[in-house]
Amino acid sequence: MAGFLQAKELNKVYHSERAPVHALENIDIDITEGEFICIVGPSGCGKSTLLRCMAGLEPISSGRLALQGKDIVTPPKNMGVVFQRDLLLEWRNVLDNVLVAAEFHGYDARQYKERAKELLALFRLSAFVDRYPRELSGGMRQRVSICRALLTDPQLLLMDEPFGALDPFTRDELNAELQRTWLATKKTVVFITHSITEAVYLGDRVLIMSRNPGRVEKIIPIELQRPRGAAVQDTARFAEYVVDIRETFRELGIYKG
Amino acid sequence: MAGFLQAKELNKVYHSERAPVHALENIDIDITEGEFICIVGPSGCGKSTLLRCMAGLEPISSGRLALQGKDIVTPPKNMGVVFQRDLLLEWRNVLDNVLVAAEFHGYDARQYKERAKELLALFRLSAFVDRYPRELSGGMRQRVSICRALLTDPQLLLMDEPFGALDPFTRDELNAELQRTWLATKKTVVFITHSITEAVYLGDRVLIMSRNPGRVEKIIPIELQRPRGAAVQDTARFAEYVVDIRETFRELGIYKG
Amino acid sequence: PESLLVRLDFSPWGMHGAMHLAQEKGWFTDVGLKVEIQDGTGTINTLQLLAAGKVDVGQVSVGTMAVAKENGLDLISIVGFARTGDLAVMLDEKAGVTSPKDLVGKKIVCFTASPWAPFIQPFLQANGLKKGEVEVVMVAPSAMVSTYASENADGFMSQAPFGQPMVKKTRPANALLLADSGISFPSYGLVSTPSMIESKKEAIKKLVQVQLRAWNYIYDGNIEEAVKAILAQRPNAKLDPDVLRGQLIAYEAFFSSPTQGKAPIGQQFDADWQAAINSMEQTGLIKAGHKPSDYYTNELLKN
Amino acid sequence: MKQLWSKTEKSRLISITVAILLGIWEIGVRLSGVREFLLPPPSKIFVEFFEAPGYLLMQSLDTLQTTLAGFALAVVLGVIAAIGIVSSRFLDRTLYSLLVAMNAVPKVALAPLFVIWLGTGSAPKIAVAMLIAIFPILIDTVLGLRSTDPEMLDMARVNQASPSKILWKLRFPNALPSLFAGMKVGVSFALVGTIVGEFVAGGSGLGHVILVAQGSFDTPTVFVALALLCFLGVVLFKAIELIEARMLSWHASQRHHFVATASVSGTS
Amino acid sequence: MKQLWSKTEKSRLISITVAILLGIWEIGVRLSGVREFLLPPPSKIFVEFFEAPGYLLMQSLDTLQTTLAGFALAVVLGVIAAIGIVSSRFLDRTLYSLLVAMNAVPKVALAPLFVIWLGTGSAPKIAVAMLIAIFPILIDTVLGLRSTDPEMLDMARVNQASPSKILWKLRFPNALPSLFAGMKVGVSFALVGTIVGEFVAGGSGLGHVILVAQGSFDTPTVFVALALLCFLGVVLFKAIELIEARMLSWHASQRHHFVATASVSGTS
Ligand SMILES: Nc1ncnc2c1ncn2[C@@H]1O[C@H](COP(=O)(O)OP(=O)(O)OP(=O)(O)O)[C@@H](O)[C@H]1O
Ligand SMILES: Nc1ncnc2c1ncn2[C@@H]1O[C@H](COP(=O)(O)OP(=O)(O)OP(=O)(O)O)[C@@H](O)[C@H]1O
Ligand SMILES: Cc1ncc(C[n+]2csc(CCO)c2C)c(N)n1
Ligand SMILES: [Mg+2]
Ligand SMILES: [Mg+2]
Repeated sequence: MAGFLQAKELNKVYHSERAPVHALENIDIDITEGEFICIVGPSGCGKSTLLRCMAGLEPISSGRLALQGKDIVTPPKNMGVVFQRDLLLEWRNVLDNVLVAAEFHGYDARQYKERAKELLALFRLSAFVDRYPRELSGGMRQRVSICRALLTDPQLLLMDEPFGALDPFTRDELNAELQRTWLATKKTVVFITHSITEAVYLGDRVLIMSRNPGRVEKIIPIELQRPRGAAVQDTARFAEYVVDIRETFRELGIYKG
Repeated sequence: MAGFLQAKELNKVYHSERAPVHALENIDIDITEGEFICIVGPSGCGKSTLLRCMAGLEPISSGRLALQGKDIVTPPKNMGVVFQRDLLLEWRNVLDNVLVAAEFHGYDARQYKERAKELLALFRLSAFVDRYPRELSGGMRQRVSICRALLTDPQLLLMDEPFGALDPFTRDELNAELQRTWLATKKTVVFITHSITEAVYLGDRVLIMSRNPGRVEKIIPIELQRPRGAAVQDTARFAEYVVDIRETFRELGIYKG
Repeated sequence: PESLLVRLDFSPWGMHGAMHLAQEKGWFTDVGLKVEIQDGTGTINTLQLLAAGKVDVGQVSVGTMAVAKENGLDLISIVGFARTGDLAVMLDEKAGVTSPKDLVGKKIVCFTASPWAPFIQPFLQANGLKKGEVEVVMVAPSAMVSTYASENADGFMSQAPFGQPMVKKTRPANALLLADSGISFPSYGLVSTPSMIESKKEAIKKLVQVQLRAWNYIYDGNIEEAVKAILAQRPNAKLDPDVLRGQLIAYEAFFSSPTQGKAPIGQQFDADWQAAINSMEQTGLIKAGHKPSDYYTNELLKN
Repeated sequence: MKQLWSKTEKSRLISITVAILLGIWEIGVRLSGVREFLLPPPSKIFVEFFEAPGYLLMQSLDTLQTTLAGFALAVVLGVIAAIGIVSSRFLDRTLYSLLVAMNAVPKVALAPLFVIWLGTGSAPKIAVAMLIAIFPILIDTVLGLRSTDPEMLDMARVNQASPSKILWKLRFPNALPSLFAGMKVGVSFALVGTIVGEFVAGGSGLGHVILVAQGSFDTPTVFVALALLCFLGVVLFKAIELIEARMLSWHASQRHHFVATASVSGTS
Repeated sequence: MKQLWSKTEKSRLISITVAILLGIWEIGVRLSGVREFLLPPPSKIFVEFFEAPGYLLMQSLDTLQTTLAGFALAVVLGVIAAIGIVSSRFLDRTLYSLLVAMNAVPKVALAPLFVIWLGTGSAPKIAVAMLIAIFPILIDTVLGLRSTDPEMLDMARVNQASPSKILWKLRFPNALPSLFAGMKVGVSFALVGTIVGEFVAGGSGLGHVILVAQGSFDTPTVFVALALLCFLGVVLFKAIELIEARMLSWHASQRHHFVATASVSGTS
């Protein structure tokens, strides 16, 4: 089903005391239900802004942004968001930080306890369920916030560099895990990452953004068989995609180097 | 000169209300003056803890940790630290957030203004000098905090995933930049990263840690010619190092996958 | 028994003698009354509580009651004890002040809500003293006597039979009575409201009778018993019996009527009140046109 | 036009509310027949004010001056004490407890001492205003200074920041929102303290007006003075809020209106 | 043994300081010849207490009860008002300003009215205590509730949190440190309010003791009552601090001792 999550001529301008910042310019995207979209782009190009608009947290300045045909004006139901910052509650332990998602929804937290523990186990945090955020490492905090976003099993998942603070091995592992869940549940996922291989490995399409102002530069469909094993990363097709994306960036001339 | 920064049988245990956490176990490191050491290791293995001990911020539980033969009991002089979190002051604009390093040192901030602007330009932040942190993207915030650490041109530089929130291009660029400055000034650098290629590209040695408790697993000297151009990453030697480190991790059996 | 709530002017002092004596001797119980005696926190406050119907009877300066009445508080005096004006300026004996003229250059403390306050200017004027010749300073009631006693002021304005015994041990004082300047301001009596009298007439009557008996008993040579009664009723107040005794002794002279002389205790007279009305009219405390019967009734004195 | 209308929304709202409340009061008093010495109707209070507006404004000014002097002293001393308490374990354990003990003493009860020590000029009034206002400022500043993110302190320490640098460049800006909360409470209490001071030793100010009026059972004038006090209190409070809004534009507490109303719309 | 010694360090420090101050006071009074009715020496105050310890403790208890009742009311009403103010723009613009205005009215001036309206029992005292204590609690809670990180609110909103969920699970825990600061100020002021109430209503409590003692020139007893007040004030304050330490172990302000002393040593 096309037009699940759709942006048309979307513009976003931040007004501050100084000159306004044109963060997003004429963004056109059409995301199908169940699709896995990866967004890559240079720092400050508006990735987080786009995600926040989709999450209904930031008013757009012009154009349209709609979920299932309805304008996004408040945070849509059945959505999970992993923010760039971990946003843990200092006064709750790890388990309760995950459960807060259910509590906010008004669900009975007790019924989510098992699922929370399973998720935490999946993210290698079983030993830390009753620790407080201040006792965790940066990567551990980030993983807790991912568990929180997954708790209520949302159909739309918006993730802003969720694995940014993780070592490549944990990352690979969690990527595989994420693909597995996605295949099983067919969530729609918008996934911001700085890792091109991660984007190619996970995405149905990779959206490349450029900056000043933030634009969609190119959308590359990744036609690799699912499920993708770790070995797919060593295939020529995979490497081609990676090189293609690299080249796109280079052509844009955003960087010297 | 050997023994510039030396750890001997260093142990660090965190005591909390729950079971104590043995964060670092019998760490032995010997860092030469002017050396560039990269630390890689799984999330939660104690990299940040080690860095904080070196920075004189965290008391060690047993063993020795000395800089130029003197036990580290308070933050040593002439050191710059990039923390895992950006730690910007919300009430200061970008330029003043960089200058605060000079102010804290008790130096005249006016004399550092030019250098601060140069650094910000190097980090592609010239257009944002008078913006406030809340108006910046995650990667931009991180870059500001790097500028701050570099402002006073410290001889010892401790960096905790400084480029974690940056896209690969900005990252490559800044890596090259960092190598250039390092070659010119011969700082001693301890650099935590999750990118194995980054570690091999930058490091004189790569230190691999494993967790539960945090140990030094292996130290791999990187014998690649300096200065290393971007092209070095495509050489066989480079790939060998990367594979070697990958294998070390795999052998440790920390991960399935 | 019928119960009555009586509120006094301030914390315990000599003028509370008759009330406590009656209580101590069981005279209230004897006539079938159950009287609760509350210490007050200021004359004004007691008058307001009376007018608001929160207490049944109050013991205060009835002159001050007249001022309150002028401002809409529906009050009436039901018995007068100290019928002669007792307000006075008190100065160190050693200062040798004998007439108001000697006040020039002196610093006198008073408190703002004192019954004295409205008479300060008329008093100075009546004695030919110009503004600024005498320094009058307003402080909190609790600070007045100690300011004088600690020699931070030359004198204080209060009631002579209250103040002189009070400072006797620390800094004995002479008194210049306001009454001697021709200003008449009646002092202690009992006050209630017409509606309260309406509803509890018999009980209040009994209270008044008992009080008359008590005062007559006290000034029949039994001052010491009154002192003991106060001490017994207020055991925790750590009162100085010498001061209480001194105040009771000093007040006896003020129980006589300025116009009728040694009349039976409790009676109030049109002539006394007319003099007071004149003084208060002159100083603008009350408007013209009041008659003595507006302020008091001897109704409850009769059996 | 429309813009002006919406810009004045805030003042309109509060004016209307006050008007309604005064209306209820007026009607309530008239219908219930509450006597004037208990609670005069607002119309009477209003009329009363215009019988001697000059005198009442003079007294208000007097009270305002004393309040500002006491408040300024309270801010300076309160901040200094707070800094001492967070900087020195010794002061934390001695001065802090002593100030807490001192604050439990009602200043009215100290009246005789104030008069004797400080005389009957404006000194005792300023002292009382200061003593009442200092406590909220102190407590809130201590909380603010202590609430600095420990990692921020680490950042300062690796930059060789001296304790005083840490204080002024980190802890203090961080404590400002709290300090302002303390000042908002403090300025109100300074006003109350001035009145108490005027009760203790006064021949001037609104406190004196209140006492004189109480002494002559003139409740309407008491209420005029109280109304003027309310007005002064609101003005002082708003003045602090204004300074706060200018100095703390970076803080979440100052952006709550944006946050609370951040509704997202298709176009704007 | 040594551990016990270092554990009692805090109480030792404050005891020694108090002892020294009392010593200075005693000697000062004796040398300067200040008379007893102005400032009695501490020894005299001490002796005075033991002349009627039972009575004085009873009155202290009375004051304590009134204070606790007024304080409890202030916390409940203050927090409810603060929640209303941060939740509703209307209340922010009306109730807030009205409360600010109300707070500028000295309760000493209103106390007589309370006594007239509420009688001479404990009701007017509780009312005065409540009215004085509510303001710092309100202001600090408002600050606390408004200081929530906007991104945290975003996180709650994407989780479909209702305003009440956001309030109780996010804003309120976040406001606790501020609320406690307000309560610390508030509890001290509630005590003062009780005394002010007792001054006017009379009858019982330490305020009554002070009034009676002042009336009979008995300054040592005034000071005994003031000393008991200081003691009550410190106890109430410390009680709040204790609850705070238990509930807010996660907050930076509660870990300052660690932070301030985090010196790093080679071995430990
Ligand atoms: N609240 C704001 N006010 C003003 N400008 C803002 C605000 N938030 C973001 N911006 C600006 O919008 C642009 C895009 O920011 P955004 O956070 O979306 O970037 P990003 O692509 O997520 O970058 P990164 O990879 O570094 O996280 C940046 O130039 C930033 O400075
Ligand atoms: N203050 C603390 N109290 C208790 N335990 C702590 C504390 N800080 C860190 N730890 C624990 O110490 C271990 C190492 O943490 P550290 O932050 O050094 O990891 P790291 O290697 O930097 O991880 P990451 O890559 O995720 O940042 C973790 O298990 C963590 O839970
Ligand atoms: C002018 C004047 N002086 C004294 C009293 C009565 N009075 C009795 S006891 C006491 C002590 C108060 O602390 C006072 C002041 C009065 N009513 N008016
Ligand atoms: Mg971003
Ligand atoms: Mg880390």
